[in-house]
Amino acid sequence: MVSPILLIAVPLGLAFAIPVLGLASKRVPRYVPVIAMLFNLVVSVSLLPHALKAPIVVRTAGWAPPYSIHLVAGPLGVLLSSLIALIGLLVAVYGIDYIREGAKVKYQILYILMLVGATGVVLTGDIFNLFVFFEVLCISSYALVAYRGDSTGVEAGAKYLIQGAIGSGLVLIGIGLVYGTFGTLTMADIAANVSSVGSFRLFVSLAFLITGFGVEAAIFPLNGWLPDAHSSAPSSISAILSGIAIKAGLYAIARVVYTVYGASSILPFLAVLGIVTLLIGEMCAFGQEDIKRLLAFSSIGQMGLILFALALASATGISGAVFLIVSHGLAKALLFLASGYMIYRTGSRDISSLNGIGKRMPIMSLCFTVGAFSLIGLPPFVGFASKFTIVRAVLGTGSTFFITLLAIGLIGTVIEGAYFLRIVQGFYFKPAPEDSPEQTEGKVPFSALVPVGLLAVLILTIGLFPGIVGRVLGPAADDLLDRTAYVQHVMGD
Amino acid sequence: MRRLISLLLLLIVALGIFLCFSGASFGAEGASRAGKLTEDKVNFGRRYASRGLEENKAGNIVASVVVNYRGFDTLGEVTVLFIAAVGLAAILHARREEATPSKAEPASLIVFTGCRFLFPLILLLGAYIFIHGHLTPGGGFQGGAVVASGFLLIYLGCRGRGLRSAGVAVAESLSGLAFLAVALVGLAVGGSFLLNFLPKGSAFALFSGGVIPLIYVAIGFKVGSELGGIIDNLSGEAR
Amino acid sequence: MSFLSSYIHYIGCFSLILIGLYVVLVKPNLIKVIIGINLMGTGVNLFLVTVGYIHAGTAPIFSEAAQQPEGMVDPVPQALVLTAIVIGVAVLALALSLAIRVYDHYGTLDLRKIKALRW
Amino acid sequence: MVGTAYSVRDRLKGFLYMLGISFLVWLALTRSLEAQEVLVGAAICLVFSLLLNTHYIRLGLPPLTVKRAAFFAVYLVVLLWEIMKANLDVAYRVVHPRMPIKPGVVVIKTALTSDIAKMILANSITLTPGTFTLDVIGDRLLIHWINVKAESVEEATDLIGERFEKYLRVIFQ
Repeated sequence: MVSPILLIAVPLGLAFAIPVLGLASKRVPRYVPVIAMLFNLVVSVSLLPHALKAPIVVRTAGWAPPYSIHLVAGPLGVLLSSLIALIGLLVAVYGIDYIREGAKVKYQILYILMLVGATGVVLTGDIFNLFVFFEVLCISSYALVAYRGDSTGVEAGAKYLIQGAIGSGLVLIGIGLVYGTFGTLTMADIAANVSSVGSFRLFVSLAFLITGFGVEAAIFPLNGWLPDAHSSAPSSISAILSGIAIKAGLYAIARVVYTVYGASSILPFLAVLGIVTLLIGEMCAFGQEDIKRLLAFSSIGQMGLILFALALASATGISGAVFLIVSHGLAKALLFLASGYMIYRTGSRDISSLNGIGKRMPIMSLCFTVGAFSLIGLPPFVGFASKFTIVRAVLGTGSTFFITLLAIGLIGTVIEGAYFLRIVQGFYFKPAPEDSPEQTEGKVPFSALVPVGLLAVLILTIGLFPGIVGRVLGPAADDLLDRTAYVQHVMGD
Repeated sequence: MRRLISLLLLLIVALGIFLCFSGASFGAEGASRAGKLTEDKVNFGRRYASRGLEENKAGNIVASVVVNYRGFDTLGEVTVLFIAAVGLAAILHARREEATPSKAEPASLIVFTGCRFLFPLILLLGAYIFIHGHLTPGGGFQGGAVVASGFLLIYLGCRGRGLRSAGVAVAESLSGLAFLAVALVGLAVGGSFLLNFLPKGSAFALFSGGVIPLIYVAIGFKVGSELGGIIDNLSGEAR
Repeated sequence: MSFLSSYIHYIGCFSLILIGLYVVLVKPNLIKVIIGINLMGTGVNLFLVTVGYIHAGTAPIFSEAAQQPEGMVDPVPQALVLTAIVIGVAVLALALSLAIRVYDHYGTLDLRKIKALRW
Repeated sequence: MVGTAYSVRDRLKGFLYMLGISFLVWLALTRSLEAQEVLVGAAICLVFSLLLNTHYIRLGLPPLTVKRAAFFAVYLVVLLWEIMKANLDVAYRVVHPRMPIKPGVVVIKTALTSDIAKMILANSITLTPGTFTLDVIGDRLLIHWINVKAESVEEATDLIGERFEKYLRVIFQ
């Protein structure tokens, strides 16, 4: 078995090496992210069977868990790190030819480091280390949103950075309160002691942590940065931001709420927040004319649904949430990647300019349609399986509160269906705008077709055979819910 | 209006924090824990203070914590700084291409000569700080910052004599890789990332603390070259 | 009074945090917002150091074997603050580079006037 | 600038000066004569001197002789004495009820040629309170003086610069 720490160390080393490689050859750096993510994918998948048996606890510096930082590669962590590596790999392949302007070598470095940050977030077992990797993820995404230095990118980057910096400040206050209260930073150690302290201070520190992580997770009042950042970034980065980065924030919230604090009393509040986020995201998406902004708002909506499912606190509910994380990650990455070349081809991000593109870019449009249908939740795509799991979980709880919320939430899904169908209808049944100039640079290279096609195939395959992922979902949910087992694995006795 | 809402929000936060402190004991000084300060189980910071010297043979316990016990954080921290340097260069990349070379006013002879005289000595001070990081206050980050201040001095005093960016990139890469390599050797030798695998020597000597000074030197180089690169990029001169 | 004397450090650092937050929320100038973020970061760092402080404690550095660890302050918050400071510097550098580019494009740092992107 | 050719002699001089000065600084920093510290210090100073000696070549440092070193030591004492005297002078002017000051800018001449000598002269003048070197242009020093006693270049040179320059001329010329 390979040590899970290599999932972080090897890509990090490759990223550090890029400046030197870039001096030697101009072409080499663009292949480095592909190598790094391929390595991560292979290692993550090979770790999966081990992690299913029992979480792998990796110590650093040779000291037992409470006294040093450790990684916990449980089923959830390894599943998410596989997802990160998979999407990261496909987007890296896409990026080989997609990135044409700006500091290309620096883009590749930041790209790897962003994924390293996300991997670190899902694997670490130490709350301050979680913060550090969270910052690695966030700071590289600020830089990537603005890396072209164009006016919208810079503006979006500045907004994102201001809100993100406040968020991480709040997280740090929360961590300070936790350390002052428990004298430890190991999540398992905190979880073991959490009942021994007066509850108000716990509530305050939890509120700080949730608010801080909620900025990155784009939960309702804190999502002002997301549409700008996701729409102004290059499409490959939007794919990662929507597919992975915001999920890392949500993972952090779930980990803190469930494993560390075991705080079941705030869950209904989170469920309401989730549904509000869902409705607001979908309603804003409905009115958008810009395709990337539409996709960004749709991400907010989906995050709301995931948060709602996480707040159900039942094994099925969390399985559904994790499943939705997977399916939304794949679908949203596909949509952003496909729209990237459509925008190159038409030279515009207006939805109306994409009319009739089904004839000009048949493969891209088909893949986009697959992604959109999956996102709406149409069978036989993976989105259906995940949303169905969530509905089943809500019905399983039998509580009127959750069922009412779900009913409200379904309105959001209907809206989602409406606008995606409108776009798809435009692709195939509307004539192309007369004056649209035929951009020659929009020729889709092979390196872009492969990841987009693969994502579409994956969405279809997992949708037809949900068992591929389904085997991991149950243990992943337990990983989050079963605090005593988590503490036992980490602390040893 | 905006002002009012913000004040209200802050008031709520302040109230929450106030209530949070008015409860039970808090922090290292917390009354209920004061009697148990020496117990390891209670607070792992205490354990480091009481056992760190014996375990790592490094006089500076903070250095032990930063490089050994919580060395993984430090790796992330170095990465964050690396991201900032790279991201800053990427964002200002277009600006550099647009900018026309401006004629820098040469500094006065006093400043110019003084810079030339002091620059190597500032680098020496930086090197002293990061080499002695495990014995005295300071360490890789502080030493690196001092080194970068030397580059800032050169930028201020000897205009138009910036860093050679290729050299900075190589120093940045190699020092980062050296940190990782030391950590990975620990994994290969003892099965644990960042393991302090070298003989630890006797405390308070220069050669003590195992890998701690090695890593601190690598961090010093990395931080120095990164901050130097940031200064170089922010100076905004077209090359 | 005893509350004030034992919590004066906390009052100080949280005042700094709240002032920073207020600046970020209210001021329209990007540079002032960045200053606000930094004020808040400083407050948070002070808070972390304060968490590990014990009355009349010394720095956790041994310079001779005879020293006793009991009087030393907690070394962990200091290590955390080191990390937090470096992260703060990174964010600051990036924020300033963004401010430079924003000024290049819009000719102003007033966030109310920069509105290429709206909902 | 790197391309400029220096003679071997110049290079050696710059290298040795830097080695000496940096090693002295190292010893002052560590305040220890343990073998490990001294060896590491020597190695670092050697590397620095090899890499950065161009910085010192252009300073125009003179060859080191016993006489020069002795004069430098004397110079330090003189400088200290002058600083003390000048401090008292300024304190007197500040405390005096009528504040007998007459601020103005004067120009003085110097016969020194090397950069480092001019810098030391300028900094010595700045260190003594009441006078402040604004700039050095060629062989002229622009000085702000709190109590201008003489306005002609020669007299001002005698009053301000000469007390330092006579030593510096021996050391650097």
